[in-house]
Amino acid sequence: MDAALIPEGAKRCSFPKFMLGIAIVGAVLLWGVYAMLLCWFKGLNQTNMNDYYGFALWIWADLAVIAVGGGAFFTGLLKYILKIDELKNIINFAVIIGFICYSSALLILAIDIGQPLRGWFIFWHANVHSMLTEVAFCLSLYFAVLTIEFIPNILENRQLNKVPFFHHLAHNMHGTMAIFAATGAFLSFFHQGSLGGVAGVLYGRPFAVREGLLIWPWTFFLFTWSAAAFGPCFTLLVTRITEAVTGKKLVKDNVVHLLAKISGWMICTYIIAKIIDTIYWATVTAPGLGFEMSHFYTNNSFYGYWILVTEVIICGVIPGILLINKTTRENHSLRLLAIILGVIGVCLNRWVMVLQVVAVPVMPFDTWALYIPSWQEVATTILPVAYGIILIAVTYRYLPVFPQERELNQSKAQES
Amino acid sequence: MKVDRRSFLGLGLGAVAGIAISPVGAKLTDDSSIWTQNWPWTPVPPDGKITYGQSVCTLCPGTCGINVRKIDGRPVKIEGQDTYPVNNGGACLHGIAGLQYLYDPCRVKTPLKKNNGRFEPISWEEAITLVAGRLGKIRENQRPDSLACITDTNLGSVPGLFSHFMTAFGSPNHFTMQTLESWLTQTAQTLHGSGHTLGFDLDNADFILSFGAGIIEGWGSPVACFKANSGRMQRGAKFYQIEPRLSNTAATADKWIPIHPGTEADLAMAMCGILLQENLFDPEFAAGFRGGLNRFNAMVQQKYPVDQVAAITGISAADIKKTAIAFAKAKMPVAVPGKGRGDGAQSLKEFAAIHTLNCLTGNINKKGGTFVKPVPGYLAFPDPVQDAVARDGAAQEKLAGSAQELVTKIHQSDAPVVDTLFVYSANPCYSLNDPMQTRAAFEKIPFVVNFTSFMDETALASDVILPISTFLERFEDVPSKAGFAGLVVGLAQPVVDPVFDTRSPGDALIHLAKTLGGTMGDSFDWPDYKTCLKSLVPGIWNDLSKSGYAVVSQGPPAGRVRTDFAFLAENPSTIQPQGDADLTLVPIDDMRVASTAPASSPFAIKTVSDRVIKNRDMFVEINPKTANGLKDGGFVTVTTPAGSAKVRLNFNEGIMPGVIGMVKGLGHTFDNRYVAGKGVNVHELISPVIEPGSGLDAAFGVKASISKA
Amino acid sequence: MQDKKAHKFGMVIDLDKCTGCGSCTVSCMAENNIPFKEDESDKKDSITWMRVYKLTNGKSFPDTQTAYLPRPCQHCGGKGDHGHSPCVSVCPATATDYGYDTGIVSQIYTRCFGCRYCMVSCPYHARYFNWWDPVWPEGMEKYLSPNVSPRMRGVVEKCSFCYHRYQLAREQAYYNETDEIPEDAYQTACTTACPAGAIIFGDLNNPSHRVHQIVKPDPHPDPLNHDVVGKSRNPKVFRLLERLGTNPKVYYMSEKEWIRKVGDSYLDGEWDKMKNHHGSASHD
Amino acid sequence: MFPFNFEWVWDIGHYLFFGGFWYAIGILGAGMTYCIAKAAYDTVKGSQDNHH
Repeated sequence: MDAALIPEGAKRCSFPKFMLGIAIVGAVLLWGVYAMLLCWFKGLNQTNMNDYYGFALWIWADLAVIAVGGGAFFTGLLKYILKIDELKNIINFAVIIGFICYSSALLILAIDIGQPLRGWFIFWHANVHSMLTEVAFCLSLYFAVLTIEFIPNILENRQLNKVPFFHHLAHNMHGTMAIFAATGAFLSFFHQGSLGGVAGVLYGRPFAVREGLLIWPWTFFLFTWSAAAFGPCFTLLVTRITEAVTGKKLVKDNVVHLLAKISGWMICTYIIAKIIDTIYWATVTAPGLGFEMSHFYTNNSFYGYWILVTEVIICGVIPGILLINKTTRENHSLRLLAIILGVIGVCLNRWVMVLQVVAVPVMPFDTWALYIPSWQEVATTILPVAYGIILIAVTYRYLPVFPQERELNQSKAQES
Repeated sequence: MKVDRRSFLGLGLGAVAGIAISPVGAKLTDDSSIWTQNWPWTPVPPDGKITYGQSVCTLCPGTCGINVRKIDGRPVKIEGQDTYPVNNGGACLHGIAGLQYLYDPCRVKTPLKKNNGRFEPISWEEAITLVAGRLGKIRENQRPDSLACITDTNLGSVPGLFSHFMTAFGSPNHFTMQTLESWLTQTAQTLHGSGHTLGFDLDNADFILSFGAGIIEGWGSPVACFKANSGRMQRGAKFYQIEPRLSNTAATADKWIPIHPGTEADLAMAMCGILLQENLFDPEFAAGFRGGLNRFNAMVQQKYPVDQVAAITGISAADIKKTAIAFAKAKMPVAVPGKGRGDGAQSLKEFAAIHTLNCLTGNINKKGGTFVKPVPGYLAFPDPVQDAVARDGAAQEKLAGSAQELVTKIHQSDAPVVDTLFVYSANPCYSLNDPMQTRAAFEKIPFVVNFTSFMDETALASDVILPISTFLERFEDVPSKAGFAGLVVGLAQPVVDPVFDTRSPGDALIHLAKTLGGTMGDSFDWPDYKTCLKSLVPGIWNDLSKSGYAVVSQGPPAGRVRTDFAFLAENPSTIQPQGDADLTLVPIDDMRVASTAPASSPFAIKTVSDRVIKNRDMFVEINPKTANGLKDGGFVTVTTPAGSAKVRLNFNEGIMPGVIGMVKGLGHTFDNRYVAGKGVNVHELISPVIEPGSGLDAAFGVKASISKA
Repeated sequence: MQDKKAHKFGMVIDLDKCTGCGSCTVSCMAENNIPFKEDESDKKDSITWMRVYKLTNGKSFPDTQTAYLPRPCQHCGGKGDHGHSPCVSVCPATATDYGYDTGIVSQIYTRCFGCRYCMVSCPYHARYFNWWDPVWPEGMEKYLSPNVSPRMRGVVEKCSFCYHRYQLAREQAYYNETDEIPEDAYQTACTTACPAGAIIFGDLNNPSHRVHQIVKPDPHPDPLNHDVVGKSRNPKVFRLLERLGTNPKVYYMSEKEWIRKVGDSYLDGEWDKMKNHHGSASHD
Repeated sequence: MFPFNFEWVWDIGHYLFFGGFWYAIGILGAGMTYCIAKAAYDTVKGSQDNHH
């Protein structure tokens, strides 16, 4: 039915089967859209946020998707600036994942703010001292970059590519992509960093505050670094999932191994920095403000030292070691374990830097504040996941996302 | 033109680009932000000329002067009046929230008549005719004494007019709710003879020994007491607080002495004994003692030996002695009775014993002492005109010693006790102990006429409701009371026209009397209430109308005071809490919760701690030691002989083990979603215990048990 | 027009006099058109610009002690008192601003788009979000004051030190042809309401004002922590979380040591070393 | 965002921040303009090629 749109030489499931899958995920998407409309029309009382939890599940989701979406900028940087050419086999997909992540982040922000119709004030009345302003500007611009990076791939669709203008446009954009990628890397560096800065500059919150370099607290650099380190993990994870769902090998092992190795070294260096940062914060910064480290991890029913150990050791040190070690890296299961742990680790880090920050009491007579999201918050957070699945399904079906797909599956087809 | 795919795409892209660069988008974006700033459902208060109106707050016995800021005549804010001699600026939260009462969702907007259990609006004319018809019949039947009346107080011209009405009508059955003032009057009457009341010069005393008086919990005139409390800190005056719970007053006191609830009278008696034994009493003042000082002395030495009282009260003998001696040796000591706000159920024995401490020190009618003063007498009521029926009726014996006793009597009697009941500015169906019984008693009264501004529990149990203007909408003289040292009469004045079809209670009564005609009309020969008021206060009307208040007396009253020990020398028994469970439940007075009529405002309820009310559930305070494995915040059932209630536990290290406390003033059942339906009315758990002799309810608490719910 | 000399409006609250009655809270709500909901028992979404906290010394019966601490917006001057308050520095849309002529941290409701970053930045929880549209029972909106605009849902609000009263006082001064705003001409609604006289408000820069006389603010940075400026030289006076360097303009006063200690965080044993340190003057 | 917004201050913060911002906008805008223009040019040129 839609055979004319499917890339040449690629095998895809039947159209009704495809539509059935889309319909199922679409139902979840509609549930999210319903929750989103509730939040827009009835206001944020639909959430379980409160005056202690001004930032909650959504801001975490925002930070998390941007962190894991960091694979796009980092892979782009490696491919276009550092000219690691093997990565051309995964860059399209990295860009699509990035595009999904960043568009989701913008959507969530549009739901999260109390007055969405005035959201543009962040640009118009910008306060340049606010980390959030930096986030908004860089995020929007980088989303533009991702769109630019995505366009050529779209234009490579069999039918679109027949239009000469589109064909040429795609070709020219490929040619200039290094400039866009460089701009993207620059923007990413700043917005990933400023997302870290969001927590790090909170000098009224001893759990979050960090010393730093010039106007940038250490969390600024840690966030950029961790996004670059764990982003590729997410790219690999989604690739692996896509391969599992389609039942095809889509990217060659050497590409996967290379990206995993780079990610591993980034994770290891990041986690060393993170450990130093944590020790310095726990022994110098916080005590200087009158807080023992134990204050942040005891006297409540959820946040214990376990969260620190899980984030730093189990989901930081372990995946790092698994990925820098050739044997474990090239072992399917262990690599999968490492990238899953890595993704959990970076998401947990973002959770801690948003939700634990506001959970910890600061005034000595204040109490811990715990929070459970409402279904509207959960639905609107799942909404981008559903949207992402649909977008990946559609792009995979109609666009030549994986350059190695034909080669990897031809032999298989011939064998059978 | 043939539209092929390429030109279609081109046109589409062109259109998008065109709209994008046109000013339409920018304009719409800008408009959207302006719209969100002017949502039609967000009110925009109209601006206008600022003026101020002065009045006096009558929400509680505090009688604070208030200043109302108005915009084009529309009141927008109430603040304390700087020059008013009671509060001298400053106001309490209830007064400041006064405008919420004006527009309260359960204001009675028009006269109402109950028909088959439902209220229907009627006109004032109809309502007055209806009530007059009923009263006419009572007089026809020669039973004027079957009309009873409950008012919040008996001070001021409006309660005075009710009293006047009752006398002219021929009924002795005018009752007031139990207030601190009624306790003090009763105490003064017992010890110093009728026509007296007590005042406390807390502004100047140098040692205040408070037997649970919530000096900063709403006792007396709250703002004046708050100021006195701040003042005594600056003066360095000592303040000892004796009560079972670390109240806010206890927390700011120099010393908190926890005591087993209900044993205050015993403690005071023992202290009297120490003063007498150690010869620490004032011989000069003792010259005025009558009724057997020696007998009293012998009795306290025998019945209240310190060791025994130490065991009863839970205070060490050494502490009792030290405290009594420190009190007696102070230059200007004052012992203050009246637990919490001082308006709850207590005993005359306790009041009398505590005040006897004052009498023994001799610090009476001196600066910084206790004032034994005449009850306010600034009102010059003409003698009511009575016909024969009225004279007969008025000569009948009064049905009860208190409103509580009346209600109990009605409830217990099979024969009709009262035919018609007037209720003014009181909510007995909520604030008397065992309100279920009160409501049942009200069911048995054939005709209840309620003069009220709000559709409260008692209004719901009434047959005819005459809607009364609030203190912001009418004239009234407001005398200071409740332990205030001097006498200041303020003038409540309308700062705004009545919002609804309401009237001043005085006007309603005058109208009613005139409709009844005959001697009733003769007794109420005033054209309206304002004229009436003017004629009743000839001595101070000039001051009232000019400055909004008149200082009738200040400083210590003159004259010798006689003290009669007869009542105490008989050693009246101490009232024990009912029941035999292990714990003692006591009501807690919380400044942020109004405990009588009217109920709290939405603003006041908003300030209430989430350890008092959470969602709709209420907490009881308990010492963790008493909790026996129950959890803080957990649900429990509190059971007393009067009933049981599901509540949550609030662990409080500041409450004595064995005692549990519940805030008074919650658990309203009328129709106001901001105020009612939250928590439990603690009175539901306590049955009245009438003190022999005084006829007053002395059930200060009750024995209770708790179990996991 | 800028005043000749910058004001620095601030407050001292005497916690020994404070009775915890809540009059300040209600006066604030009435003055500033703060709405109310059916259920306000969830204190984490209950708008109370002036919130009264209950303090306890944590001891058990009968040694337990309690006190109350009213907490308006602290109007932080930020690190080094340069005007970069925790909230002002993070607001992306310049919807909250530091008035260098008054020291007051303002909030522009129509500018705020509700990102709530300022709330996250404020350790005092002085900022409140309008989770709901404000609704008054029928007719009750008649008591709303035109001096403070009711807020729409989705924006953050907080105590303004009754800035509208400052504007009125300034207008009055202008009519009187003077630059001077007398101490009693500008007082916040909580100050005038407090029945215990526990709140004192005025210009910390003006030596004739009571706040200045009580606080005796140290103009020099704290030698132990250079972010802290304006520390009180009165040993009975402290600020909330002073060590963070937020430099609040709300000071608290108490005779009781445990109350002063509960105003900030201290490591084990640190309090005894620090409690007597009050600004540079004590080292002179 | 623009110098005519009242909260704009001519200070180092604004120079750096908006310098970076307008620079990035410039690069992206110029890059895309170039690509589109070049594609249009190639299309015109290319369509002639196709007739070969």
